Amino acid sequence: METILFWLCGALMVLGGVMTVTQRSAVISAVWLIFAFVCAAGIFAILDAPFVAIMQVLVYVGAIMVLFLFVIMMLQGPVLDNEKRRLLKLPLWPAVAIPPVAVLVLVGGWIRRTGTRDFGGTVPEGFGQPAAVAELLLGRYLLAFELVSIVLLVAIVGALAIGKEARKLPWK
Amino acid sequence: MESHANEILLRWIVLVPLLGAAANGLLNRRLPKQVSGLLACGAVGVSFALSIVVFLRLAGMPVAERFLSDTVTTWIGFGRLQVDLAFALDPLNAVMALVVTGVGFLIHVYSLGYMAHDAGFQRFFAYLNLFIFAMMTLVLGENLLMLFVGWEGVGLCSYLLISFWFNDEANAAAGKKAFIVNRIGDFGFLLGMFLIGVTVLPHLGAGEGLLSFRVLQHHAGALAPAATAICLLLFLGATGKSAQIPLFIWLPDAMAGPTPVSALIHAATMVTAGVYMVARMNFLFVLSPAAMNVVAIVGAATAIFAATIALTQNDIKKVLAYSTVSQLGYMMLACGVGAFAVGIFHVMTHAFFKALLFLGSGSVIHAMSNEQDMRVMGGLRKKLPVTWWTFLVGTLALAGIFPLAGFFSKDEILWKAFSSGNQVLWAIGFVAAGLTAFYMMRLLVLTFFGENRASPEVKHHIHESPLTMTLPLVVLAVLSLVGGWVGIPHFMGGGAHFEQWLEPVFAGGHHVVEAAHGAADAAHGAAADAVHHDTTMEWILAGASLAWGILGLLLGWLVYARRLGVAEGARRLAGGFPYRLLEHKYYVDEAYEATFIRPGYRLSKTVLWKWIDAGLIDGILVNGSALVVAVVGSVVRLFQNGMVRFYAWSITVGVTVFVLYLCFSG
Amino acid sequence: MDFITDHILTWVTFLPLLGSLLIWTVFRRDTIARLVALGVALADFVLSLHLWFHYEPGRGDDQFIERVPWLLNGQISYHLGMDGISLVLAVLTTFLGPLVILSTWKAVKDRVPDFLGFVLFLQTAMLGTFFARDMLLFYVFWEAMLIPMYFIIGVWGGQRRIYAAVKFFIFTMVGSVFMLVGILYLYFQAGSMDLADFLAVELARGPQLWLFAAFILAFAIKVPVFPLHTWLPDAHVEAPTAGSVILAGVLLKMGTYGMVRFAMPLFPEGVAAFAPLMSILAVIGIIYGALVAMVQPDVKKLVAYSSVSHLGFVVLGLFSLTPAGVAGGVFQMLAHGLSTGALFLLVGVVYERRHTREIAEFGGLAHEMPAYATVFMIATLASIGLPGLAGFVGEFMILFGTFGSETLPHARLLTVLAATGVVLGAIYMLWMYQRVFLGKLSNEKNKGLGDLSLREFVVLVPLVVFMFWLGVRPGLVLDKIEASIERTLAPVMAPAVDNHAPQGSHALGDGADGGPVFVVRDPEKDGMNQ
Amino acid sequence: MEVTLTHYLVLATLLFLTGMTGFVVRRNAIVMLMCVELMLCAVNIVFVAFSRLHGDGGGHVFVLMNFAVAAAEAAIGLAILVEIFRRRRTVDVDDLKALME
Repeated sequence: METILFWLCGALMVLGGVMTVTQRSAVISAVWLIFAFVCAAGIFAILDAPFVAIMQVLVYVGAIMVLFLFVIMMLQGPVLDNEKRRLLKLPLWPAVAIPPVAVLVLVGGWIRRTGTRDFGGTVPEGFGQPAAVAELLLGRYLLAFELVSIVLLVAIVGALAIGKEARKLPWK
Repeated sequence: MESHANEILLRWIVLVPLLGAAANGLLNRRLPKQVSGLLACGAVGVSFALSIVVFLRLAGMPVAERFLSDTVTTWIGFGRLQVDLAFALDPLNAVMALVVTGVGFLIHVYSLGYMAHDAGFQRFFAYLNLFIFAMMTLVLGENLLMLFVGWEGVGLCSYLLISFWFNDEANAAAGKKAFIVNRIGDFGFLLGMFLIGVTVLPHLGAGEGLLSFRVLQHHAGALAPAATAICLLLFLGATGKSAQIPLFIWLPDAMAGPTPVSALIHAATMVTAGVYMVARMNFLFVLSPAAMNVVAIVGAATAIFAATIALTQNDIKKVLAYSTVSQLGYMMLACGVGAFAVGIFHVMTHAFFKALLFLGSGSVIHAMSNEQDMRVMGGLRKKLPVTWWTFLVGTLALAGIFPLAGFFSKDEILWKAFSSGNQVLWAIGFVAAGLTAFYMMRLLVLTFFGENRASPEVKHHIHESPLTMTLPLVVLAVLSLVGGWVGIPHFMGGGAHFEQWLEPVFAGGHHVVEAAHGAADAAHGAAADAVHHDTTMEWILAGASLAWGILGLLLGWLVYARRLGVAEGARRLAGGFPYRLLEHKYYVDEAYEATFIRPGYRLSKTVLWKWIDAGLIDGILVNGSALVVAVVGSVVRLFQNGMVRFYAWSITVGVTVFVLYLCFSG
Repeated sequence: MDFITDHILTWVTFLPLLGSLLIWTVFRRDTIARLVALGVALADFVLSLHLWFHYEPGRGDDQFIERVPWLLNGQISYHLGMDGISLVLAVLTTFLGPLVILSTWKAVKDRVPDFLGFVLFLQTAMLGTFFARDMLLFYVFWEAMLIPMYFIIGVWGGQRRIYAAVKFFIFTMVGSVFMLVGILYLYFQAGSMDLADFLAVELARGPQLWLFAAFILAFAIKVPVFPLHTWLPDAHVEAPTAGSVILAGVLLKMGTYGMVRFAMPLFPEGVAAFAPLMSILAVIGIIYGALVAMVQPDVKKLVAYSSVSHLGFVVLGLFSLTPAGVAGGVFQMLAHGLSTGALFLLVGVVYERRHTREIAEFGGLAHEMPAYATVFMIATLASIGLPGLAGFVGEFMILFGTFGSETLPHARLLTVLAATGVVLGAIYMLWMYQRVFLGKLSNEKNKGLGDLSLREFVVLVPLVVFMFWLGVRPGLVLDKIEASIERTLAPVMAPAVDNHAPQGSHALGDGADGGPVFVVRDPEKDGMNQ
Repeated sequence: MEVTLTHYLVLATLLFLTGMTGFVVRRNAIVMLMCVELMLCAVNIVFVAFSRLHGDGGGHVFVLMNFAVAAAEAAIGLAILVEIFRRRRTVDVDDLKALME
């Protein structure tokens, strides 16, 4: 069961990623990205991380991607879609392709040499449940948690500062 | 020495004119002219009065102890480099102080009338007071550095006063020239000071100021090995300030300033600073016969050189200016043959009659509506009686006619030159004396005799100057008449009081010589011997120079008042070349211009700035290294193409390479 | 007040930064920003006076020390300290601060708060550089100076401001990078970034030479020493007046300060090896700067080149390695800050009125602006070293020290050549003065120019007063720096005792009564006397 | 075949490379941002996989952190894009070359 789910979700997720990259229209790209993220949530679920999976759907799909779509709509979609020009000149394709291919070859070679690694053992009781994550988040990683909140705060202020029309800012 | 009221007075002699200058300078036009003039004259008057007080106090002291000092504070104090802000008074600078403040006071009074209608009246008196301050610092300074302060200060005032009427670019240029030429001299002075300081420093005891004259005199023995170099460097300074060859060129141009300035600064006081300095440092100069020879030769050469130029000048002030240069040459000559006292004597008498002559010429110029060319003057004898009579006194004094002031001092100089054993120097001085008489008579005739050649309009305005101007003339005339009597030499039955007064200052130098060389044939000894053995020779020489002076005057009279054809003939002599040579002052200015100034300018502008700065350093090295970067980076340039995707790709490549490296290295 | 006096250096250093942050964020109205900036600068000056009066000059060591471990277990610390040399330069900085801000009152109209913020920020960086006793801290301040200056030139500058700003930035950066490498090298040797630990490191001759070269390059560019000077005229000409004043008044001194504080005490062998070269470059700079200044058509450029000449004197004094020469050098830094600062302010005054600085455009200005001409004259005279004004004492001591230097080959010849700079200085300054102020008022555009305003007087009079004050009472400064100079340069001057017999090396003092010799001091003995 | 840790890692690698390639290839800045999200997601998978391996929830916490960073990045990035679009009427990065030289 787990195996089937893994292959299904994994394949669909990669498909979603590839479609995101290859679709000319930004809106369609975004939709495919949402698809990929939902599949990623499935992967998380398989990996005993239900809380993360839920959050993936809520935050990514529900918030971030909506934001993306919102912006795409706002910026007059048609203007964005006309990537009429070729994406790259032909001779440049190898240059783009070489690094990923090199990495894949490397990974392949690596696996061939060392074999795969099993998860082994079992996870503790309640692993990945909201309670466990919350305990870590508000205990061991409290400082990081607070810092992240500051990062978000700064991001909010920054986004406001950038987004607002320049002359309406308080100090201009 | 315990602090005494008279010693504290020394600083006030210097400071009172400074206060006057400050008041005039800061308030400037807010001050009514009367108040301003009164303030300025009062300041110098107080200074003069104080000088008399301290002079009398000095005179009341035993001969060997005649010394007052007033240390205000430490000026530069760093480790062993200790220089005090201090003033001192000994017989030498007591004389100088009296001359400077006395003549200065008269000229201040004169300026009241001369500058009455000038818009810059207050500014003028501020500068003039500032000058007295600087000059008194120079004279009363207790050490070489204080002297240098005054030295630079008078140079500055000279600059300010020469370019006083700065509306005319030429005046401004003349002022600048004076300052810069003086700076060249100061360059030597500075180096001389360094050499003294470095040489004497190891020998200083605790609490001894580095450049103090007394200390230096005390350690003169230690300075002996470097004496020649020191003296020549200091003398370079003196040639600048006292307008000797080769740095005399600024003085004639300095006549661009108002005439009282010419009288005060460029005749009576500042230009004698060089002589004063040489006399002040006599204890060093006597250690170096070579330097003394240079001083004497330069002095004699300057005397004759300037006298010949004076023969042909048409500007009344230029004649007097070259005459001043020539007379300064005499003073240097005196110092050079070891007769420092006589040199200072001539400084004093010259201050009287040259100030008189300049002020007289100022009176003439004033009357002639600012005309300075003698060719359009003439016949002023009747119209300017006071000026005429006082001018006559000045001329006779300068020509060295018995019993006026100039006779005694000039005759003494010639005698000392003769008795020093170098008859060539004497002969040069003797010839120059005749020339002096000749050109002064030429000046006198052209200005005061014959018909007035001015335009009717100017003629109409000719009038005698006001009392403020004539009174100083009269006083100075009297001084020119009797001023020499304080130094009537022994052979004429006089007491040579002047020399005796200065004896304590210069005796020290002779002692140093004796100590250093162990020789008894020092200048002092020789002179003293001569007094007893050779009076006949002195009489003969005195008579000869008197006769020679009269002859010069007579010739001048004959040529210019009676037979102008002779003058015309001289003008055309040998194709007119000698005359033109003299008229153009031997083309010295032009030579300097062609050899130093223009090439220096070109060098700076073309080579240094355009080629080296802009071309070599900026062009090749700086921008060139930028070019190298560009060549190397013609590849890199591709990376800097502003394409975000390209940057992203670069990152991926970099990361990939990094990962590969990690894998294969591990 | 204890909380201020206990951390006085921090307060003095960071008060301007506080001010700049306030101005950038809160006080955005032009007038208020100006007043706040002026108030902050004045307050900073008052605080620095506390340093002036409470510093004990006799000891000559670092005082008012503040030290807090910062990074890497305290290997790098927030370490501030101040000795006499730092003191006088810091006070010069805080003294110029209010004057600079006051001078921009009318000159800067565009983005006033930003500008003032940068000026104050720059002040913090400069003060920090003078006080830092931890090399990393020093380097941070040192580099921090670049940023505001870059913007001041690049944003508020003249026509070619971008070029000038970039040139300034790159020149300085190039030098700093080498210095950073040197600092890191020393850090790994010393195991700490503290200056005292750096001084304790025993280095072989080879590394010393390399490190000295790396350090001196950074400082020589900043000074600037002769072949590295071409950024200076451009930067000066393009910079706004305030920028020029800070640049000439304080920033250039960073280079010479760095030499005294770091390059020379850290690498005595390097000093010994490079002193002849440096002094020759200094002398070339003196003459070269003067000659090139002479032919400049632009007043500001002329003053800029005169800085090259004057700073040449400073470098010469430092590398004379005599107490008098070094003290003269430090003194000359102050004097130059006053006189050249004043000159730039004065050029700014006329630029504000006429929007040109071409000498040919002027002539006869003294008729229209007599007070201006007078102040300009005083600044000119101070610049050419007239006795009684500040410039003379510095030049005199430098030349005197160099003349008596025993470590420098051909010291006397160098002095003679350097002394020609005195003559040349008079030539170019007075010639410029003549062309700008004297003669007839021929250019119609110059008619009716107003004389100095009250505000301009307020800016200039303090400078003039101090030119006179320092000229007559140089002890004011010399007393403060004497012990510090001996202490700081003890490592450099020490070899003189070992290598030279006191008497034999002295060319003219030979055969005398064996008294002590100028220059040579026994650092240990001096140290104990403190 | 049992699903091992390696499978998850390879899967994450694939996703990451896809995102990376897309970032390089695409010109539309918005899509580029989406590609960044893809890469972040790949990283998240790795975190969770290792978390499972070690039985330690720290990886989950880091994923949550990543969410926050991604959110912040998206917010700022999109705000910048909007602003650029307002001024330049384009979000094609090839047209945005003000930084060149």
